[in-house]
Amino acid sequence: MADLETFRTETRAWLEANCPPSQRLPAEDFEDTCWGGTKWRFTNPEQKQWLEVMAERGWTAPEWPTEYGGGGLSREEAKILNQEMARIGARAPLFSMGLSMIGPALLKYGSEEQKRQHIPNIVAGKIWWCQGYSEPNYGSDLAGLQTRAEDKGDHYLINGQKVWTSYANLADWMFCLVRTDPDAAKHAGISLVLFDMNQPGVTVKPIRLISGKSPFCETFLDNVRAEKDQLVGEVNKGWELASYLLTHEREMIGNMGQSTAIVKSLHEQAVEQVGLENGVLADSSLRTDITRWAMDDMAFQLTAERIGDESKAGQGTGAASSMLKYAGTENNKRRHELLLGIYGSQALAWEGEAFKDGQMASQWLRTKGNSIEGGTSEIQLNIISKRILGLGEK
Amino acid sequence: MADLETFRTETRAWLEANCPPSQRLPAEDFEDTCWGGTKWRFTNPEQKQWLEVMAERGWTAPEWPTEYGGGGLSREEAKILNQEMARIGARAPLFSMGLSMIGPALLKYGSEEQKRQHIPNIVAGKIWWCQGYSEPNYGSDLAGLQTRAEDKGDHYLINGQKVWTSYANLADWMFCLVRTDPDAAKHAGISLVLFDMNQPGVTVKPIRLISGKSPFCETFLDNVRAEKDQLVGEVNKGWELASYLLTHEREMIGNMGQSTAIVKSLHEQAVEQVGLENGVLADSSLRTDITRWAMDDMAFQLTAERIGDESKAGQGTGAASSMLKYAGTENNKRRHELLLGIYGSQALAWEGEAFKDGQMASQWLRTKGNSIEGGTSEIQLNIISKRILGLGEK
Amino acid sequence: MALVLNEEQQMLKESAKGFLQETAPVEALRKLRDERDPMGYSRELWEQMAEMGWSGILVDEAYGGLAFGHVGMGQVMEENGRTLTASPLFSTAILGVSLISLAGSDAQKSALLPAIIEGKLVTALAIESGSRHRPAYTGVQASSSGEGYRLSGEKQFVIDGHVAGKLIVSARTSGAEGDQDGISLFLVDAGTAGLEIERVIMADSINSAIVRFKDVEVGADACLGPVDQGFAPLQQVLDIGNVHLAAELLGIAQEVFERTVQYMKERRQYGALIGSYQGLQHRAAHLFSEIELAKSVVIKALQALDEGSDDLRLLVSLAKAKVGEVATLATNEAVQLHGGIGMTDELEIGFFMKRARVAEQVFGDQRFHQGRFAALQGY
Amino acid sequence: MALVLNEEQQMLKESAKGFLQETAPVEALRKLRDERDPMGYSRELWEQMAEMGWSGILVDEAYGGLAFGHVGMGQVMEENGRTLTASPLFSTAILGVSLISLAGSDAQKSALLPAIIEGKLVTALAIESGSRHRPAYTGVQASSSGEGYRLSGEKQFVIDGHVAGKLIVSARTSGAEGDQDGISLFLVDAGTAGLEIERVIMADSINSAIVRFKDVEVGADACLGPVDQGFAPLQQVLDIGNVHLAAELLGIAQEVFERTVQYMKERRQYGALIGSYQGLQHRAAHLFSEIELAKSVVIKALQALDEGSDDLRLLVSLAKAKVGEVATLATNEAVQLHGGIGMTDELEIGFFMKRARVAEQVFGDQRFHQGRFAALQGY
Repeated sequence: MADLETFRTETRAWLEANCPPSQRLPAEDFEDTCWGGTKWRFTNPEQKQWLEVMAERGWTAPEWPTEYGGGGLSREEAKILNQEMARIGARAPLFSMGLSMIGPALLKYGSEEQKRQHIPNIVAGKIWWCQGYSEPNYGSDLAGLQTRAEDKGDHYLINGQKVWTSYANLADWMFCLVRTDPDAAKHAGISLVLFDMNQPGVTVKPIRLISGKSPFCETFLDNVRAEKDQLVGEVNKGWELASYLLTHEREMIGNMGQSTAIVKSLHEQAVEQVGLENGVLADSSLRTDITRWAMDDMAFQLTAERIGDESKAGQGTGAASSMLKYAGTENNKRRHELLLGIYGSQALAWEGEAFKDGQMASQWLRTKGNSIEGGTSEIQLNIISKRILGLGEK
Repeated sequence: MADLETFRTETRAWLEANCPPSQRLPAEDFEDTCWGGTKWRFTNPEQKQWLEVMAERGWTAPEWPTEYGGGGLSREEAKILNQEMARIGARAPLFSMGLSMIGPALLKYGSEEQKRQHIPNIVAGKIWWCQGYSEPNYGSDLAGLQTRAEDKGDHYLINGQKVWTSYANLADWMFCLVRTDPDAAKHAGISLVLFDMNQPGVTVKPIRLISGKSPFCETFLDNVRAEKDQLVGEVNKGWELASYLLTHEREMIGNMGQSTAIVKSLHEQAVEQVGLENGVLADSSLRTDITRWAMDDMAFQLTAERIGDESKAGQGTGAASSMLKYAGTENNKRRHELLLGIYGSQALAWEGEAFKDGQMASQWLRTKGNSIEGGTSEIQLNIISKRILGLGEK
Repeated sequence: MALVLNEEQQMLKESAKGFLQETAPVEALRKLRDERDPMGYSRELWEQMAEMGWSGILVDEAYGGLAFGHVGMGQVMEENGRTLTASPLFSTAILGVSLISLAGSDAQKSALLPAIIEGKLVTALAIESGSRHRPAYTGVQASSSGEGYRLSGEKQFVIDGHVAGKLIVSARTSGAEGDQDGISLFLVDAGTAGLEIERVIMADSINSAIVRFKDVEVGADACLGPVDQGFAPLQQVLDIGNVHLAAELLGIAQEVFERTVQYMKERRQYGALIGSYQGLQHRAAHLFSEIELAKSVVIKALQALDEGSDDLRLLVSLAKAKVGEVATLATNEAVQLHGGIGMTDELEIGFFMKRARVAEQVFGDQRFHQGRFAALQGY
Repeated sequence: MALVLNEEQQMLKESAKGFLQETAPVEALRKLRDERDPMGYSRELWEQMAEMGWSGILVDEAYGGLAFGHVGMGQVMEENGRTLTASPLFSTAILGVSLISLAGSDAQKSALLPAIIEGKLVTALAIESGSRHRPAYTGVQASSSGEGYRLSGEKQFVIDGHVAGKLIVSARTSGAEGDQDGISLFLVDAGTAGLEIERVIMADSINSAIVRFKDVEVGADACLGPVDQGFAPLQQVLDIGNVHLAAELLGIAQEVFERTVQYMKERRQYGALIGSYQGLQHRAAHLFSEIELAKSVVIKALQALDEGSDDLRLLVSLAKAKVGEVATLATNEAVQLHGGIGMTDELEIGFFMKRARVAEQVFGDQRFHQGRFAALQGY
């Protein structure tokens, strides 16, 4: 414990000395946090500096092993680093699917060479990764994917189409689910390969959503080359990796509702916009719905906490991520519907400075996708039914 | 139109002269309305008298043909009779499954002999009919029924078990679905037969419900005899009759919610029990739920009216009975849950005069069965999906 | 009265359906949006509608109208909900016509109604002082000035405000904000000095504007109805507007529902049509049931407008609240059941979702009308 | 504090589960009901519970208790929800112990707590004046009489009222009904002259009574805590009671859910197990998710009782309201998914449904606590 206190003191001093002022302000949009990669444009020199000093210590990936450039911190130390960054409002120096998705997968399933090649670049924010999972006809039914990878000796030749590839237009590399055995059973012929997006045959087309511009793209793969040594894990055993990655993604999306704790609570906003009458919110129907939402939200936050605590205590029930993803995204949709109820017509303005260029409407619409992406709510309910409740047998 | 006015004047005068005083008081329980049959005990001489004078005119079944003892009234005349009875608070002279279920079925599908034998007795309230549909393992999946009827030349020999046969303990005859061809496809081997309950081999055991005593019974059929001439319609074509009867039943149960119009509205009761605060109901959460229920209830009543009007105008969409049964019973369950919220603990008392011997709790529990009997809510949703929306094909 | 359409109403509905689906489907709204059309609707289309008589459906025969009634107009609005056609139908042929007819002098009616019928005059109701519907708060003060009035203040979310020839403005002539007494209605020409009109692009891409009054001078003849007594006719017109919004929302709900059921018969996942999965079937069937309820409350409220029922206000709030709820459910389910493709702007489902929420907010959302329903019942 | 049980709490939970399921399953409650047992619980069973120490879980060590805390007691209550065991655990070991501990003098504690621990004394809280929970309305007046007090009035829905040796009664000593000040707590022996106790059979077959006070004379030493200041400790005990009711409701919800899922794996319709139909699967999965939420709010509120959190009241109302809602859903779904058999008294599901609603009503139902939650948050 004394060691942890020393670590805290030193970390606090180091952050104080090294975190530039602009990086202590709240991130307001996408550009405010660095995503790295070769196409990234730093918004100011301090953003670059902050990435570099943190990456040097491996603190962009605090718990990853030092041999691949990670911070090598224990869980407790990483928690302290987090707390100390939060204390001064320090932004994360780097956000990426490298850190959140393919990095952890490579550390678990990758070859030694793959780790040496890719992990240090992820830690340093040098390569922007995107994921190639869904296809136009295979969304929920991901394992039905049809993108073919033909074995050409030293490489695979890939043909097909991916959809919902976020930031494919900015990414340097893709981790991509492909079908390597078209004759095998659906789940048995899939592999995970990595390839460079900067090659002929890769065409990217951004997708416009109902909420406006989006990071999502359609990605067309036309005789694209992936080297043999960029196959992760065993050939045709990619479904296990996919499941691992999907669980990760579910947890991320389910937690999105949690970040709302930083903004004003719904009822504070309602009191401001609607006002009180005889000491209670003037709209009793709205009051009821906000109360019920607030209770469900609190119950959800406590459940995320409980499941985390149980897992630390070795009491985890497994498949909890489906329940959290389902409940979290449904709550988040309800929250944004309630915001429309609170703010009235102004929440539906789409352009104009007075309306922050339709931010509220756009966010409301964007939440509708939360219960679709990363496995729909229906898929989560299927998983709960089958894996936890054991239903399904005819 | 002039004829109708004459009919109204004459009917009014006749009712005034013939409806005994006690039969103009609201019916408070089961015994207050005559169910007829050989086992019926009239609560007073006036109940008997009222049945007899009405039956004589065929007004227990106003629109049925006079040749079988019915009233032979037109739809408009029947409506007027109804209105005039309501005007003086006259009770229905007779309630029975003969009138509501098997009578209409016999008029549509029965042989001339069957009509002559059974319809006059139904009109006169001489025979109490019960239905034999569900079996312990075949509730929703009614067509899977296993009660066998063996062809013995001049009669069928019936063996099996029926469940949810209301008032089987008081009934004289049963209309019963039986399997006459065990080798045919499920829906193809079923027939509808009629038999006398007063014979050896019929054993009846009442079912106690969560709401207390009930009219439902289990009925065991052990070498029971049904004469050949008591087969309704063609042999093995009973499923069509069953469907006809089920639609009838659905409409009856779906309409049960409507009878609530006579009692105090939920919000009147809430104001009495909960009180107002600053001019609105003191419990704002309850206020919201009552409001939403009241709106849904009004929308439901209007829908029943609209569908009736459309059907008269020849614009009916068909299968509307499933929608009404589903929405009506779900609304009725919500209503009784709200009553618990309004009345608090007293609504859950089970015995004692002060609590009307648990009437409120018992009615609340009884409504839970509304969405099960006569085809569950799930079955109604299946019917809507398949027959109206055309979903189902794989 | 039977809750069914008569033959003429049925014919109007079918002709509206045919016309709108052929001439102005959702694709037309997308084009107006993507091209950033400065008018926000097609004048040519509006002229065609006027030629067909739609602009005069609610106008008395004495002023050249068809006096066809609200049930008929409601059918046009319902069909309009299926195509999301942008036009001044709501602002002018429903709100403008109704308010002028209810509150206007004979001179005003004679001057304005024929111009509306011909499709030459677009009107806009400027009544909201803020983002939440509170008609007794005007946001605009009108003080005597010479023989007329001087108007100052601001109005928000004025439908068709930037394309209207005449604004109809609620303003306070006496009393305090929140009082129903002391509100007057004024007709203000679009070009009047001191009037600033700023277009607002809403999520549904249907016209809206902010209107600012900086010492706007109007004559005594600008008053629509007696001074200080504008709230009563305004309230009646809000009721009328709400029922027609409910009719439009009903059209939206039905259209997205039908498209969703159709998609369920085409989209395959896990080797089967998604329409074969009972989990989705039951949601579709429940939505069917809800839409049946919505149909009934709309036709009842439309009939009540034509007949002047005692329960009118109750039936109006029932219709707006219930259909608002059903349209919310229908559009949410439509996106979710379409999955990823439902989130794309390429599919038209998003247009319906956006319009449904804007239409619900106009003149009070579902919770506003739940509250009004309860208040009218005394609890 | 981590939202998990420690090892001792886990052990208590398991031993409670084993004991209750073996000794007093739902069948035992059915027997008490059908035989119209005059006590409504088995004295022998209660003695066994006392021997295991359950009656002293919440009692300070100074008075011979285990001081094991609310998290531990909550586990026993949760398991009790699974078996619907009738006993004075709630009335006495939770409510009686807590109120005496909070408000009693040392002499009162020394006299009463050991008797409770030994299973010899049953107590009953007489606090409700009517059918809806309103603790500031006492329904009983207490006026000075000699050196003591004279009590008049009526109490309703007194849990274990007809089997208690001592009643703890809230009565008004000053102020008006509805005031929090001026409420005092009195200990009244069951046999006192003027006391009329009438048993009430509730839907759940768990003990309740009406208690009438006809000029009941008690001495000055009958006061539990300072005169006029009884509301504060009463409120604390209501919070404690509500959390334990939530724990019981959680047990009920889990038990009916597990039985329903099991039934879905056994019952066939249309040639397949009903558990294979996605429409039913999704409802079961949703209910699973709701029960997970319920678990979290219960353990958090139990810990808050032990730790004395600042948010205690908020967490109490969250737990009672949310678990009340979940138990309502779980029991309703259980009956519906069991179909006809679920409606029969022969199946035990009905017992759970009845108990769930009664437990929810005690000390405020879900809407009461939604309102309290909102009020505590200031809206």
